[in-house]
Amino acid sequence: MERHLTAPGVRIRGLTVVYNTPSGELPAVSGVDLTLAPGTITGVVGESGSGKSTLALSMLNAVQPPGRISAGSVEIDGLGDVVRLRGEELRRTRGRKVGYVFQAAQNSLNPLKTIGAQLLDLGRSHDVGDLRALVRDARELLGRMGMDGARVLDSRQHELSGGMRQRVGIMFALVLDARVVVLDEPTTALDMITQATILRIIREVHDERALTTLVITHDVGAVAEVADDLAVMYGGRVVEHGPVAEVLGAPEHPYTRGLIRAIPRLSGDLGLARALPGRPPTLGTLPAAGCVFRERCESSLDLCRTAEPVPAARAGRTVACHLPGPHAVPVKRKEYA
Amino acid sequence: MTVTALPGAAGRSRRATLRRNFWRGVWRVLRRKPSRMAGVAICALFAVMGVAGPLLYPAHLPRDDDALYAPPSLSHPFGTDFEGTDVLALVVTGSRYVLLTGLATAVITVALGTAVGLFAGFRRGWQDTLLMRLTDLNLAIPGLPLLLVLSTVWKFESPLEMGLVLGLLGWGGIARAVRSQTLSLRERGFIEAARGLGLPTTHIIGRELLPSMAPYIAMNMLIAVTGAVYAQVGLFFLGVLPFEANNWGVMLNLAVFSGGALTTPAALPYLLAPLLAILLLTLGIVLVVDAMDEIFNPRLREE
Amino acid sequence: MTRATANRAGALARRVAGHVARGLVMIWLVATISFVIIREIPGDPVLAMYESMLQKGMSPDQAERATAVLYGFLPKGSLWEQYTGYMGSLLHFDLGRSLSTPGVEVTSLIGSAASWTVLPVLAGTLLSFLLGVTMGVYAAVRRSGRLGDLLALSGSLLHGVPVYVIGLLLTAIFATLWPILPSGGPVDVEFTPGLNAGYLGSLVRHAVLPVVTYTLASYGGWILAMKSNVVTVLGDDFILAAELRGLRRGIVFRYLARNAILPLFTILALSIGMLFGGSIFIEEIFNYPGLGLLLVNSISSRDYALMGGTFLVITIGIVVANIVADLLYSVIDPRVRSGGTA
Amino acid sequence: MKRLATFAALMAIVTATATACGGAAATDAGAEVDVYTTIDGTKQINASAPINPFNPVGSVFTGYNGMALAWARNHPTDPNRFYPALARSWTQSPDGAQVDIHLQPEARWSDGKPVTSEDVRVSIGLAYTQGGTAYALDPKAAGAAADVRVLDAKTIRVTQGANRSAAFLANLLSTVVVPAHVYGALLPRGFWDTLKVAQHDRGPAGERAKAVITGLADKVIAFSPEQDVSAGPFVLERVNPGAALLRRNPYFYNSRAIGPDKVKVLNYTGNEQIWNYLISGQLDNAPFTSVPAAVMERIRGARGSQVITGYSPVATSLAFNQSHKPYDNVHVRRALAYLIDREQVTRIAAPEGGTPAATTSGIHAKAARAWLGDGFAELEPYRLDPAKAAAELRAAGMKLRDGRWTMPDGSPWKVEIHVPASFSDWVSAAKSISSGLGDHGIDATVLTAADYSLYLSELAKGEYDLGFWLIGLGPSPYNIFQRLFGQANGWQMFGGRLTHVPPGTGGNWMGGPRTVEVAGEGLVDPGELTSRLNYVSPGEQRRIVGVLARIANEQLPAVQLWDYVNTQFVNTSRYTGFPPDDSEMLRLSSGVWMQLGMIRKRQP
Repeated sequence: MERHLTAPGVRIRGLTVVYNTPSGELPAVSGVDLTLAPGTITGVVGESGSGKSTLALSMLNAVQPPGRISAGSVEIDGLGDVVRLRGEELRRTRGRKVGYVFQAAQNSLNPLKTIGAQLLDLGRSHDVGDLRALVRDARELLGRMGMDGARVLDSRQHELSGGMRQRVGIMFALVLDARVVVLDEPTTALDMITQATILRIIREVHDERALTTLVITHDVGAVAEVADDLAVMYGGRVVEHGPVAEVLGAPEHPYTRGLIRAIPRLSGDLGLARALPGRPPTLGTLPAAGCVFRERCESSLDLCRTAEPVPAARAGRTVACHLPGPHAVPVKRKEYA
Repeated sequence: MTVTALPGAAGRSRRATLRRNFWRGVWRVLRRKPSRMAGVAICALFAVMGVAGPLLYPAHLPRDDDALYAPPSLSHPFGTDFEGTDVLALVVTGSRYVLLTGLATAVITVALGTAVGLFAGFRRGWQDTLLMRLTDLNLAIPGLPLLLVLSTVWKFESPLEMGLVLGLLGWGGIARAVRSQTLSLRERGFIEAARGLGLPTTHIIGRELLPSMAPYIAMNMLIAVTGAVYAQVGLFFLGVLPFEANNWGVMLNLAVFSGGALTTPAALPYLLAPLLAILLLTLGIVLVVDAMDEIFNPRLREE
Repeated sequence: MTRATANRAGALARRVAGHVARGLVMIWLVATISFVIIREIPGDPVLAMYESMLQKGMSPDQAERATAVLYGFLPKGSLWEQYTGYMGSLLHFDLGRSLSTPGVEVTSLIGSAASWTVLPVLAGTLLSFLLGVTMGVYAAVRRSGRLGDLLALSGSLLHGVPVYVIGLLLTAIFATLWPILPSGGPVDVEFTPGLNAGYLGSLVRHAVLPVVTYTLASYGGWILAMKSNVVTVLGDDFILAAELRGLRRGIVFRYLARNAILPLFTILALSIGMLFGGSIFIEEIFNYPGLGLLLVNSISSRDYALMGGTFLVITIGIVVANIVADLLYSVIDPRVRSGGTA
Repeated sequence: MKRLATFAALMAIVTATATACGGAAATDAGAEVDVYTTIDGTKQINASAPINPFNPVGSVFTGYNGMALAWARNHPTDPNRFYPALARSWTQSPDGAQVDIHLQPEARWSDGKPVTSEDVRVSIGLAYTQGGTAYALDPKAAGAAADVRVLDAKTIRVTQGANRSAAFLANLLSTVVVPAHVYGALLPRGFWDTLKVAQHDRGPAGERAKAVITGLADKVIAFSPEQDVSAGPFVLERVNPGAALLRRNPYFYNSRAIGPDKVKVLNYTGNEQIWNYLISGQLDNAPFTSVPAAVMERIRGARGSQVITGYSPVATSLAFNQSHKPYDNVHVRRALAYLIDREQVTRIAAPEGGTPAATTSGIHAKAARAWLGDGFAELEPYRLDPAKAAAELRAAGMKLRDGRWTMPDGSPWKVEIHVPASFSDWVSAAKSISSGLGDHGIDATVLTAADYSLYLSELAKGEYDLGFWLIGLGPSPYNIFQRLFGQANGWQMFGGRLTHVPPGTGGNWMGGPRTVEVAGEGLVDPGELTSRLNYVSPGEQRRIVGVLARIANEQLPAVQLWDYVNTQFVNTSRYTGFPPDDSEMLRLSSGVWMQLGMIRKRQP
């Protein structure tokens, strides 16, 4: 695997996103630190409501009202802090520098216009001088993903299948040569074969184009196939972050363990697969103090009720848990913060 | 991922929780904008007025022969009419006819529309085709002109009769909407799934289909009430309906055509009182529908 | 490709044919229903005319002279004979002779009334559409702001307020309290009809109040519909997607507006069809000689032929509009056009 | 959006042009033209109707471009008084059988042709196709013109049939005159011979001839001349759905007397429009309109506004259906009469347009005083008197229970008063009456009929107990009492013979008895007496009117509520010289006033 030299790194620091609700501002993401190494694919997993989609939107400074980024920064090499971008500058960043791919089941295309026309809109918005070349690139990209480019550009959304739409979405994220790509649930609602194809395409394109990629998903299995690193989110916090094989192979955080145990494919034993007890927290039901996971934790301590665990490096990754892990070997915090 | 089968007791308690949550949600939505509370209050006021209003006054309203078209005063907040009767009393006692008609119309419109739409969407096939043609016909008949023609044939002696006719003319829109809702639920596999579980048709309709459409139906019902109020008040105002009881439309008609309310200010309170009543009722219903919209249509929710 | 086009054209033709056939059946049904209802209307038109003349101060002899001959204009024969006769002449686009304007064909009465209806109602419809759509977008985009809220509420209220209330208030203000506009009639008779400034100016002056009334009355519906459509589309992912792709605001707005306005075009087509019914209240209040007023007058004068004819024309307007709306939708919405696999 | 706006603008232009098309070159009213603005209360302006006086809605306006031989004066008792119009004078033979009419020597049509006897003859011929009293084809019909003879270009003689009527002269003089050179072709060749056959032959030939003549009616009504040809002071220039515009006819015989250059006749659909016009001072003259008191104040306050009142031979009554119980009982009718406060009812319903009826006589009070003299004061006035009412009700066997009156058998009694919804004054009156009855222990309610047509047909079918009914339609005494003792009460005239039909048939909804006992007269048949009013001598007429007024007063087939006042509105800021109060011209149009030398342009 050859890594391109120009792949940018991304550093998220102290990112806090709050939502304005009748009961005041509640954090959906609180103080997240996350570093995406240049040229890697980082997967983010978590249940719905864990704040992973909000995190993804923060990458483009696109948190939708009533939410807002209240603190922290998202530094991208060559761009600076995205959180500080405003107006035209922000708009030009989106699409051109950071590509975003929507969940496959969502309709991310204007139903009234052909893909080609929307492509031209994109080109004009970003002042692409040579629109012909843009179309050529798009056709090529689509062809690269196994589709008849010319035909797809002539179609409208409703004439495409879910898998095709997803590939078109990837094309839109890449056609302007963005180097950071965020994929939000790229395989949800697709059938198994298409899922596999999409994941393969993501991997291939990532490698070819020297990208730094963030994949948001709730499907641990999918992430296992495609990602280099894995971040597990719970209650708006990253509770564990490390190389994918290590995190999945030897989960440190009780939540990660529970998550893996719930998936037969990964736990390997159908009889052992069981759901996490309790329900995922929502904005309003998060504990105010202590560990956010303690109520569902099978081995919570008294300490968990009062003090919030700080992410700490151990076993080749970062873990936020008071429980001493099985591989209590300290690692340099720097690597996966 | 995980299918958790809920045992009966848990289901019941879950339903109770849902209901509690629902009411809490309603309360929250209402509290967010005080205007919505006002809407509920207005609607309640009119309901009370329709039920209890006429009981507050004697069967024959007192008249003051020396105070024809008296200006508003403490004893007559909206002045008096052409024979010296208190206008407020007329509005209050007249509300029953108006509201009863509105209610009857709404019930008939909604019941008929929902029944036809559900049946058509559920059955499909030739019954659907036939019912939809009927619906088209219902929608193609111009309502107000037909009412004008009908008013010469039919004596709308009771509010229920009036409501029946207005309802029979107005069910088409709801039928069409309910049918398309049914079809879309069907497309989503709702019905097939229920069938697969061996649930009887009545259960599917009553427990699965209707609840998911209930908000829509309820909102339409409120809107139908206002529609019916305008239609009948308008017909009375035009003077094409025979009237025996006092109601708002009759007041408008008498104020404009025999009181000259639009020509001189003397009879203006007599005109404005029922107009205000209509506006207030509209406002109340609009606000309540706005709140319902937000409760049931999360898209409009901005949180 | 060409075969597909041919197929599509064929499908469209079949669709049109189906619609037209259904429309004809509908028109026949309405014609029959209205015929039966109209013949059931009690009342002696000639007697009513006679008594009204007495009421207006005519001497009984004069009134008798004026009305006696009208008995010859009343329909004769059994109901069935009248019905077959009526249907037969309908096939020749003959709607019979008027009783209230004796000696004049119903078609010519309807024709002249229709031209008066079309002008203000069409102008009002289009004005309110443009206004409502623009304000609707604003109200949706600024729906958490005070002005947006106010706009939406104004829409709800205006939508809720019956048209006659608006008409009455406008008359009271602009024709009585502050008489700057004529309160009735379609055009000042002093001007020679034609394309001259005086006539057209008078035409416009007389149309102002009806048009404004109509605009205000239907504006609420448009603003509400547009607002809800825009809110729906705003929630659609493709708008967010477009923003996240860094599309220009103008382009995103166009995406939004086009998608939101699309369903409104069919409603517009329907309301233009409805305009043949005129607005009975508006025409009554402003004494505007359109189809609505014609219908009201024909009912009160028991002019059976005119009543039936007007009713039929109004219905045909609605049926045709329904067909047009349906076809229009399939032409402008690509999802429907190709039969929609999504 | 842009495209849409363009489309909207385009449509607006297209429709504007479409409605504007069909006009000649622009010759708009200049600034110096005097326009007289008025309203014709008798008809709606109908732009589609032909310019033809035989058409009930035709664009011919009496006194302006519609001319008769003479104009009836508004006299309380004598129907035969006229102002000259196209007939400068007329002479009637002493027996009334024959009338010679002398036309205005200067009279010309607006195309310059003189008005001749032939025009009158053609007009009479056309009138026969339309029917009506003076031109009935039935020779037995009273007062039918039997013979029309042209004596010279300006003189014509009309002879009455054997069955003479006192109304003959009045009917003849009211004949509308149309130009023979425009309308003549409507009468087929041999028309006058056919008319003779129709009038005299009792056999099938007569029937055929009648059919031929009545068969012409449609054609006459539908006849639509290209342009107006008028012998009146004005000629129609243009008509649209909102108004008719007439310009001065230079050939009018008394053209110098005419002030305005143009007349604009406005259309109206409701009284409130007239009120608005009057308040804004737009109208120079408006006919009688029912006006609420507050509006009246504002009208009086308008600049130059003036109200002229005069006599109007119409009264409103509340009529009983005597075939319905308990209204068959005269005591019940009287009781109700004692309980109706006519002052109050009139104050509420017709404060300006009516005076409370002094009593029930079937005649407008002013005419009644003239007809009855001292006899009028002897009539029972039925003043508000609950005690007398209670006595009458007891006499009728009605029972008083818990303060409410019931039927003799104890079943509830509810007085249902019917009115057409479109007549606001009647509706207010009915409401006031029902409230008043309620105060005196009688349950009463007002039921409205959707429109006048429905009201009349249900009334005629006998479906109502009590209904509002116009009476006292003078000045002809026959017309007055025919409202109470005519067709509505069972007496019908067929081929000159009076018959009586039972209640509930043939439009007999009043259902009164055929004969009644009158003190000093014995048993009389009021219908028969009424029909005799048509042809008896003036002295006998006076006697019969006295008897009938007493019957009306004692039997109360209807309770007379108020007598109408002819309230004319004029505005003197542009024109002056209107007729004074109580002028005999008041029921005629402004056009006739101008012909008679009234109305001058106001001098600055």
